[in-house]
Amino acid sequence: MPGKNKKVRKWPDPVQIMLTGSGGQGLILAGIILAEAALKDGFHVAQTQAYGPEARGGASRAEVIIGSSPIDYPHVERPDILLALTQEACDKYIAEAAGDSAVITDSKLVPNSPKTTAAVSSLPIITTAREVGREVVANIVALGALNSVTGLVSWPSLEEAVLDRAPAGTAELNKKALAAGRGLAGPVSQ
Amino acid sequence: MPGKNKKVRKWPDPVQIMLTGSGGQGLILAGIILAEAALKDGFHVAQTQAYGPEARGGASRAEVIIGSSPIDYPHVERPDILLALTQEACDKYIAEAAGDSAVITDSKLVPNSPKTTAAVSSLPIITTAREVGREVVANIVALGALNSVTGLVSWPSLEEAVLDRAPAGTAELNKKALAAGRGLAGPVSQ
Amino acid sequence: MPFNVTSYFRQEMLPHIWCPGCGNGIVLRDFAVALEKLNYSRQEVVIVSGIGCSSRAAGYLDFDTVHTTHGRALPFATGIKFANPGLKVFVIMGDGDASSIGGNHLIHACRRNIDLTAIIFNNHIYGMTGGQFSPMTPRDKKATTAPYGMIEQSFDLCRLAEAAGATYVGRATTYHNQLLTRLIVEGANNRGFSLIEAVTHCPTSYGRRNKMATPTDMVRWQKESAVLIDRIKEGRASLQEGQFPVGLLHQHDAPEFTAEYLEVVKRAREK
Amino acid sequence: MPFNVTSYFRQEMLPHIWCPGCGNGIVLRDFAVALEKLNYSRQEVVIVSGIGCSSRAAGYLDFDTVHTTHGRALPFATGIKFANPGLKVFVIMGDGDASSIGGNHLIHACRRNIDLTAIIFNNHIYGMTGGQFSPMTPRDKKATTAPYGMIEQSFDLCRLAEAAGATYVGRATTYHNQLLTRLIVEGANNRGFSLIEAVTHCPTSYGRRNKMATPTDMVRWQKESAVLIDRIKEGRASLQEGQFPVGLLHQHDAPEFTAEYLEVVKRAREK
Amino acid sequence: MRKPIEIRLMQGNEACAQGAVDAGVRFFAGYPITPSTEIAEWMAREMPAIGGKFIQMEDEIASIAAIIGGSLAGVKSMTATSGPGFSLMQENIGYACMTEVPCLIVNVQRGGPSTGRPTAPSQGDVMQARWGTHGDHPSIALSPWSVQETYTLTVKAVNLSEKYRTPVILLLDEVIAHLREGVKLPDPRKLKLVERPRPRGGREEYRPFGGTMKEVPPIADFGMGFNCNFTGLVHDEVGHPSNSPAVTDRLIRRLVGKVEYDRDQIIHWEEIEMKDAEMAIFAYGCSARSSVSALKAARELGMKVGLIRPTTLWPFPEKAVEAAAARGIPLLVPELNLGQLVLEVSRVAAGRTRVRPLSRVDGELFTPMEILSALKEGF
Amino acid sequence: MRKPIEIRLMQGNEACAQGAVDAGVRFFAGYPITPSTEIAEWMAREMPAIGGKFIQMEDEIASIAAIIGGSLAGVKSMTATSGPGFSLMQENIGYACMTEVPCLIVNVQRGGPSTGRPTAPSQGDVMQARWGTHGDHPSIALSPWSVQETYTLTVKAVNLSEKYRTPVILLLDEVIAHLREGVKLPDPRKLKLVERPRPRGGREEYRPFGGTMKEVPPIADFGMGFNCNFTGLVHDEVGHPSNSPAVTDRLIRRLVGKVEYDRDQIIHWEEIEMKDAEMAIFAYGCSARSSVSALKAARELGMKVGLIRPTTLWPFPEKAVEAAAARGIPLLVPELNLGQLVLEVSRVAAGRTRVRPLSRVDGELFTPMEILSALKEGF
Amino acid sequence: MTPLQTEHNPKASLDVNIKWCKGCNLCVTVCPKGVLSLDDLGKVSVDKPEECIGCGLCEETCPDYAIRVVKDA
Amino acid sequence: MTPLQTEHNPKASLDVNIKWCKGCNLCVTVCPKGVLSLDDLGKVSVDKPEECIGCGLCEETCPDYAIRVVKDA
Ligand SMILES: Cc1ncc(C[n+]2csc(CCOP(=O)(O)OP(=O)(O)O)c2C)c(N)n1
Ligand SMILES: Cc1ncc(C[n+]2csc(CCOP(=O)(O)OP(=O)(O)O)c2C)c(N)n1
Ligand code: SF4
Ligand code: SF4
Ligand code: SF4
Ligand code: SF4
Ligand code: SF4
Ligand code: SF4
Ligand SMILES: [Mg+2]
Ligand SMILES: [Mg+2]
Repeated sequence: MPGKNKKVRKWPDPVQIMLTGSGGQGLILAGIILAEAALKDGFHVAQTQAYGPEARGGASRAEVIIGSSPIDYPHVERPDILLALTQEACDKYIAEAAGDSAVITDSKLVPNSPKTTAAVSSLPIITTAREVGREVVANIVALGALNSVTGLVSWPSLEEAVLDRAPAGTAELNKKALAAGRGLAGPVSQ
Repeated sequence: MPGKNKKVRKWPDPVQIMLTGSGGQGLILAGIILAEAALKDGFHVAQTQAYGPEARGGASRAEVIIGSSPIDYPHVERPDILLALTQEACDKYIAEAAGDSAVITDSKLVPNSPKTTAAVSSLPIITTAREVGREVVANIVALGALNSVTGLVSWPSLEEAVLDRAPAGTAELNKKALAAGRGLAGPVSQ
Repeated sequence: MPFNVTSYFRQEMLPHIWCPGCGNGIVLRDFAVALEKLNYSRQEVVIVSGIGCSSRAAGYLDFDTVHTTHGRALPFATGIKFANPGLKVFVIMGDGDASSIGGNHLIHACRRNIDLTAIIFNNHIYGMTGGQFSPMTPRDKKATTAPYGMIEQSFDLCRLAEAAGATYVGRATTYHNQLLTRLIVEGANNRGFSLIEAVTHCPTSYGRRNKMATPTDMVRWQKESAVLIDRIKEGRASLQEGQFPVGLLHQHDAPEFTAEYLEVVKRAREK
Repeated sequence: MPFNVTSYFRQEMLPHIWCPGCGNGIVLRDFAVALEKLNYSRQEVVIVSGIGCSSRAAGYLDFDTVHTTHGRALPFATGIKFANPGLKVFVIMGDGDASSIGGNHLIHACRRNIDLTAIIFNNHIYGMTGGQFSPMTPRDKKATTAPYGMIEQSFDLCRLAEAAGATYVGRATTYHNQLLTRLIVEGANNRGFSLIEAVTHCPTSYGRRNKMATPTDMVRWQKESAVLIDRIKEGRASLQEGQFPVGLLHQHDAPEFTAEYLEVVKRAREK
Repeated sequence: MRKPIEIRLMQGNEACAQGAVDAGVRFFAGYPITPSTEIAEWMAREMPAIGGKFIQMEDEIASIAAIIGGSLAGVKSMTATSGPGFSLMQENIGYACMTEVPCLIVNVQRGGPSTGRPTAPSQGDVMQARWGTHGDHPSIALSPWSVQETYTLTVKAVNLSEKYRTPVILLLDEVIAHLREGVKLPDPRKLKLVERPRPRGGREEYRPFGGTMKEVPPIADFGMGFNCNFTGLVHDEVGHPSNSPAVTDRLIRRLVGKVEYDRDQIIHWEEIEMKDAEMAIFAYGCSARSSVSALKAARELGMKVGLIRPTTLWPFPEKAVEAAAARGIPLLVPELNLGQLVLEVSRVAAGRTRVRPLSRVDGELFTPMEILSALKEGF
Repeated sequence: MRKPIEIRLMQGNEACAQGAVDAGVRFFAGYPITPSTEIAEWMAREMPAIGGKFIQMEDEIASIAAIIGGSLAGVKSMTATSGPGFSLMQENIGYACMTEVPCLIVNVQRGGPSTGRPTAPSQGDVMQARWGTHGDHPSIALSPWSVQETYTLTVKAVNLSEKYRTPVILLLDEVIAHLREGVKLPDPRKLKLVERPRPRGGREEYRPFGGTMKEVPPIADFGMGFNCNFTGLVHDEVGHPSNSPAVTDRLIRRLVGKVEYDRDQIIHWEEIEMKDAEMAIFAYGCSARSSVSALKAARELGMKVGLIRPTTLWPFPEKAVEAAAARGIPLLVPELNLGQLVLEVSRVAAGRTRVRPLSRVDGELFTPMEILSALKEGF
Repeated sequence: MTPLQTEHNPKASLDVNIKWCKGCNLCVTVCPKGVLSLDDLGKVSVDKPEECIGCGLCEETCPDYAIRVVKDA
Repeated sequence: MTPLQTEHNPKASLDVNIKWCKGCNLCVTVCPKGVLSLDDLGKVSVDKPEECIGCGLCEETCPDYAIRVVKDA
């Protein structure tokens, strides 16, 4: 999968991304933003999310598939990239992740590192969000971190996508959050 | 068709009877009574009637089929016996009647005798009903007359059937009506 | 040449299917007279009805007419009015149609206060299907499905409409022709939901079973049961057991739905 | 050991699916307390609900329970009660469930005055489907299907029930726990149809969009908006804009449906 | 109370009502509609004296809800309606399937679509009886051809409903519903009645929605102390809502399976003159009456015509068609619709024999003549 | 107002709403239900500014009644719902068929029966879309497999509805409805839109229900002065109720005929790799997504697999099956139900080729793997 | 059309459309002057045209629009 | 189970079922004595058991039945 960032590893085409955590962390929105950024970059995308009572307060899951040709099967079968913002989500989905996938977790909310062969980046996402200003931008911080690690989409597209969805008056906050997330990590190499 | 009255002509088996007139003349009830009498005599019967808006105040039609074995097709295709208590009904249904059928009309309400090869008995049914006591028993008078002419069912069965359906306190009136109707005509012969 | 009521009718459809002496013909005449007074153009009037003897009324009138499904006349009418608020929309329903299967649509039309004029032909019975009780059948009366007498309470439909939010509510009978015509005219002029209960009579399916065998008996019953609300208010009459008030029963001001929607349009366009 | 409310629950189903701070849990507790006071046996109580967040309540309680279809809880309950009048039948509905899709069944249950006790969880919104307006959403409030503010009038459900014939009508809020419990107990003891409107709160689908982001904001709103009817009657308070009365709002005597049916049975057997 | 055994002149609707009561139905809720109203009227008159309940509800949705409620309380329950009402009932028919609550729904078919011709006969709701509600669900529908059979099939319908814990549909048509014929009513004490399976053990081991894929789990009456939960949501064996795929799969397959696996027990059809038949009519309800007339006329002309007359329309009597198809007997399928059950006949025939639909949708019953003509025309 | 041409990330439900508006729909009435609610919410937000109407009704019965009303007033109208609501709409769907009032009904299918699993995907309402209302009636139902196609099929659905003066059903499934993909929105001014036939002459010669058996008669908007009568009763060419058998026959046959005679114009399907196929998958909606994945995997294994993907489910695309059956190509029919459209596939195949249903009813989408496995297992 | 002239109302006529009359008897009972009756076939008949005062009650009451009271100028 | 004894209410204990707590904060705001707060993971914590007067408000208000106020005899 041709990420625009040439420095990072090459992802399968299409690449499967799963964003997990708990309701209220804004992961669905993060999924949409990521998909929109990929679309801006000219990729084909399919974005889905978990619905149902479990989406209420409890666990939350967004899926994004990005590819250079139309996506056939629209669900993530095996995430190549997994973001987990709660211990529960991490424990639940790590088993599904590909052995060589990239896993990004919050260092505070996921204290127990998962047992996996995948490359795990434990990052202070929530803490950074608080520092930036408000915990609600944790999802944007996470997006920045995720794109740093994976190089999935171009930064201008990602920033544009973030700003497209930012509520009035929060543009600056969101920009800062994205930048802060970006700064949390560097690319994982092959 | 084996009528119990040996003196009258032999009807086809099954025999098809159509009672026609206007709503409020009690023809449906007459049809039911005739069918019940036939059932008491041990015949198979099928009784139907016209429903629908036309049954409201306007035209009314009851059909009875009587046979010695189960009735297959339950509607009258060609009446062998036609009772017509209004000119309108007479004009409408006479065309459907078999050429050798028996037609019984009210002499007052059907002033214009139908053009037909059938044997027409024009009888003072309504007038007789008024004489007996009340116009509402015209249907019973008609039944008496019809059975006189056709000999379809036994008189005890018919009287029993009439009385089964007579509202409380009207038994005598109905008996009288049936007898008066019976007296109006004799059997048509072959 | 004075006004001929049948000029509002689809002549080829007459005589109508109603039984001899059925009150529906009288209510329909009063409605036609009201239309004459309202002086609407032939093309701006729409008449919507449900299913029942009374609802056949729509088919006799020479306007845009819809004979809908049982109980659903009001939501059809809501769609018509909302899609084209310029139309004058009248809704004809039977008591069963409006209060039984259609009761929910009735209270919601009241609540929305959408500019429709509903005329409910209340003959206290399901006429079309041959005399089953309706929610408007008075207690102890007989019906084919209440052979031992009606045991349920009946609605005071006017009170229900008022509680649900209707802004104009009136009642008249087939005995009170002119009142009925007046209420329809006023209801039509009310900007909001108007409900007019037209107490009518069904000799065939109701009267016969309840000791009012002839149309005349039934009209007499109406004359005896209906008391003018103005007389009650003036203290010149009071309601006895079994009596009901007729006249304008309730009126109040409230925002009308299609007008309020224009507010939404404004707010949406401002955004 | 004092009474533990969860002893009335299907323990294995807890914690319930409701959002953090949802008022439904509070109403359900008050209901359980009422059941404790009513001292019914475990097998004579039946709880019927419709569809919605609130209607999931039935599934948590350890009695014979039915979670029916949206809006239809009352006719199901009518069937149960009528088939076996010995059962104590409670009906749980959301405001949308009871007043929107189920409005007709509500007014007819009132009219029949059948011995059911209905508790309407009024959170002023469609919670389960994520925040569309309901007929109980106050004017100008926001909902996903009223993004520019609600333009329709809302029902006064208690008044509607009274006009339709309910014999016991009361209202309380999640702030007024004890009042709510008392009303449910009295409603259950009323021989006839009882309606208790339990004003509850939905922070997720209603509060968030209407400047009451936290459960605490919502309970505060209730405290400020609800005025005890007794205080109003005693002249010690009056209703300000946006306020509503709580307490026993209406009560009257009328024949109860299942009891009346016994009359029919008698008449039929006499024949 | 009726006499033990008697022959009576009855209307189809009356025979249906009497059959239901004889089968143990003691709860009727309904809303009037032509041409089914006589059933409600009969119930209003007769139920009170025999300890049964009659209630006229505010509409058909409420009617079916009420009978499901009545059945939950342990009383055999039914409603009766016609097309428009049947359409309105669809949501709750699915609910009864899902919660496995026995009940009888009578649909006296009239001319459709929509208000159509309320007093005209039709067989236009046959496919709706199978597919009217959303989602996969079991379906049992019976259709009688005489007043006598209306009585017996109503008893059977109630029995099937109890046995399989599922709603059963009796598809009458206006002709049979309004027809009066002599009916021999059996001694009601000698009727074979089926009672729904009720739990035997205690609360702990009770699984109201359990059992194997082919089993019908027991159902407790409300008030018996089992404190069950019924929900239209997917639910586990105990009745708790579930989002588990395994639970979902099992439930849906069991619901349909309990009827499908037992289809041979449920399905019944009659064959007339099929032994030497070279062509056959496949007909049900009132159309079969015209067909048997036509058959007799054809036989008189020397045509070797047979008749296959299913009384079970759903589950579809595949074997009845199989046998004829295997023998290569061409089938004429007269229906008072534009060709509904004939789709199933064709599917099962699978090209092995010719299948010819004969449609009539003008609100009149087939005459024997037109069926005879079709037979003469060939396939 | 949206830009003339653009590519946007859209949810299936949004694409449906946008497509409807681009096709000229300016009246929406609905009642919320998962998983279709986003359509109503989109309409509530967007309609007011573009001069359209949005109303949330008290239930689904009122919703479809309102859109029929809106359409009678001359405005293209639609509603959106899911299984339970779709069941409730059945009576009035029949009314719209009978009165020939164009409208669009979107059913976003979810797990059934009954309340089922509101957020789980399903294709369980396919037969209901054909047979849900009572009586014979025309049926057009389309089902898209992508967000892009949801847009185009919605436009097509509105067009068909206008062209044939009949309700059209868009059968979405939860997967497509909630999926977000890039959609290329065409310039709305360049879309080919169809307007219902409107009367040209005067009132006297106008026959709102007239014309030959294959014709769609013109319809006047309320307020145009034609003073027509619409009724769900059988009616003559002018709109007056009628009990005449001839009028009845003509009406019912014309209603169905106007769609059936033109089925080739309406029906569309897509074929993938059918040229050299030795076996094929017949799939629609979300199941076709899994199928095309499976097809590619199979081709990589050297298996000559093709895909027939109808976008028109009703009228049933018989020719698509005919062609494969004539070539003896066995068909695998994966559906998220217990086997619905496969009944039609089998019927049309008529024994000429093997047809194998593949059912999934656990609330999950087929994985490509399980379809591949089925292909490997054979028929 | 049965033109009539009476003392009370010298210029009024009763226009009866007998085909529409269903014989319900309402006009007969409502007429204050006994002008109307039902004939043997149960249809309305104008028995005493000279008594008619042109009050219009019969017209207003007839459910079948079978009577019009035309007051000539 | 956090048994506690205070001056005001010497024999009451707060029985907190932390698994059921959803962190809605209602008990915290309703407590007249500031006994309760939410911890870092957003669950209730009994900060000042000694201040509790056993009034029961927290129990009555908790929508999740996560707190019981047990007054020992
Ligand atoms: C859904 C549905 N249910 C039932 C009917 C049968 N039906 C036709 S009219 C009617 C009631 C008529 O009573 P009402 O509304 O009072 O009108 P009326 O005939 O008395 O004027 C009924 C139950 C129907 N057409 N549709
Ligand atoms: C026939 C039908 N229509 C719509 C729905 C979708 N639906 C489920 S719950 C609900 C409304 C919930 O609102 P309310 O009754 O107020 O209950 P709450 O969730 O707020 O407690 C709706 C519209 C449904 N399940 N069935
Ligand atoms: S049945 Fe009653 S309401 Fe219907 S037409 Fe006859 S009299 Fe009028
Ligand atoms: S959505 Fe609202 S009503 Fe539903 S559980 Fe959440 S807070 Fe409660
Ligand atoms: S106008 Fe008056 S007086 Fe003359 S016939 Fe009519 S009712 Fe009698
Ligand atoms: S009122 Fe009209 S229909 Fe009745 S008898 Fe008089 S003229 Fe005839
Ligand atoms: S019982 Fe009262 S004082 Fe003690 S923690 Fe609870 S609310 Fe606070
Ligand atoms: S009220 Fe209950 S759920 Fe809410 S924070 Fe307190 S203990 Fe937790
Ligand atoms: Mg009525
Ligand atoms: Mg709510």
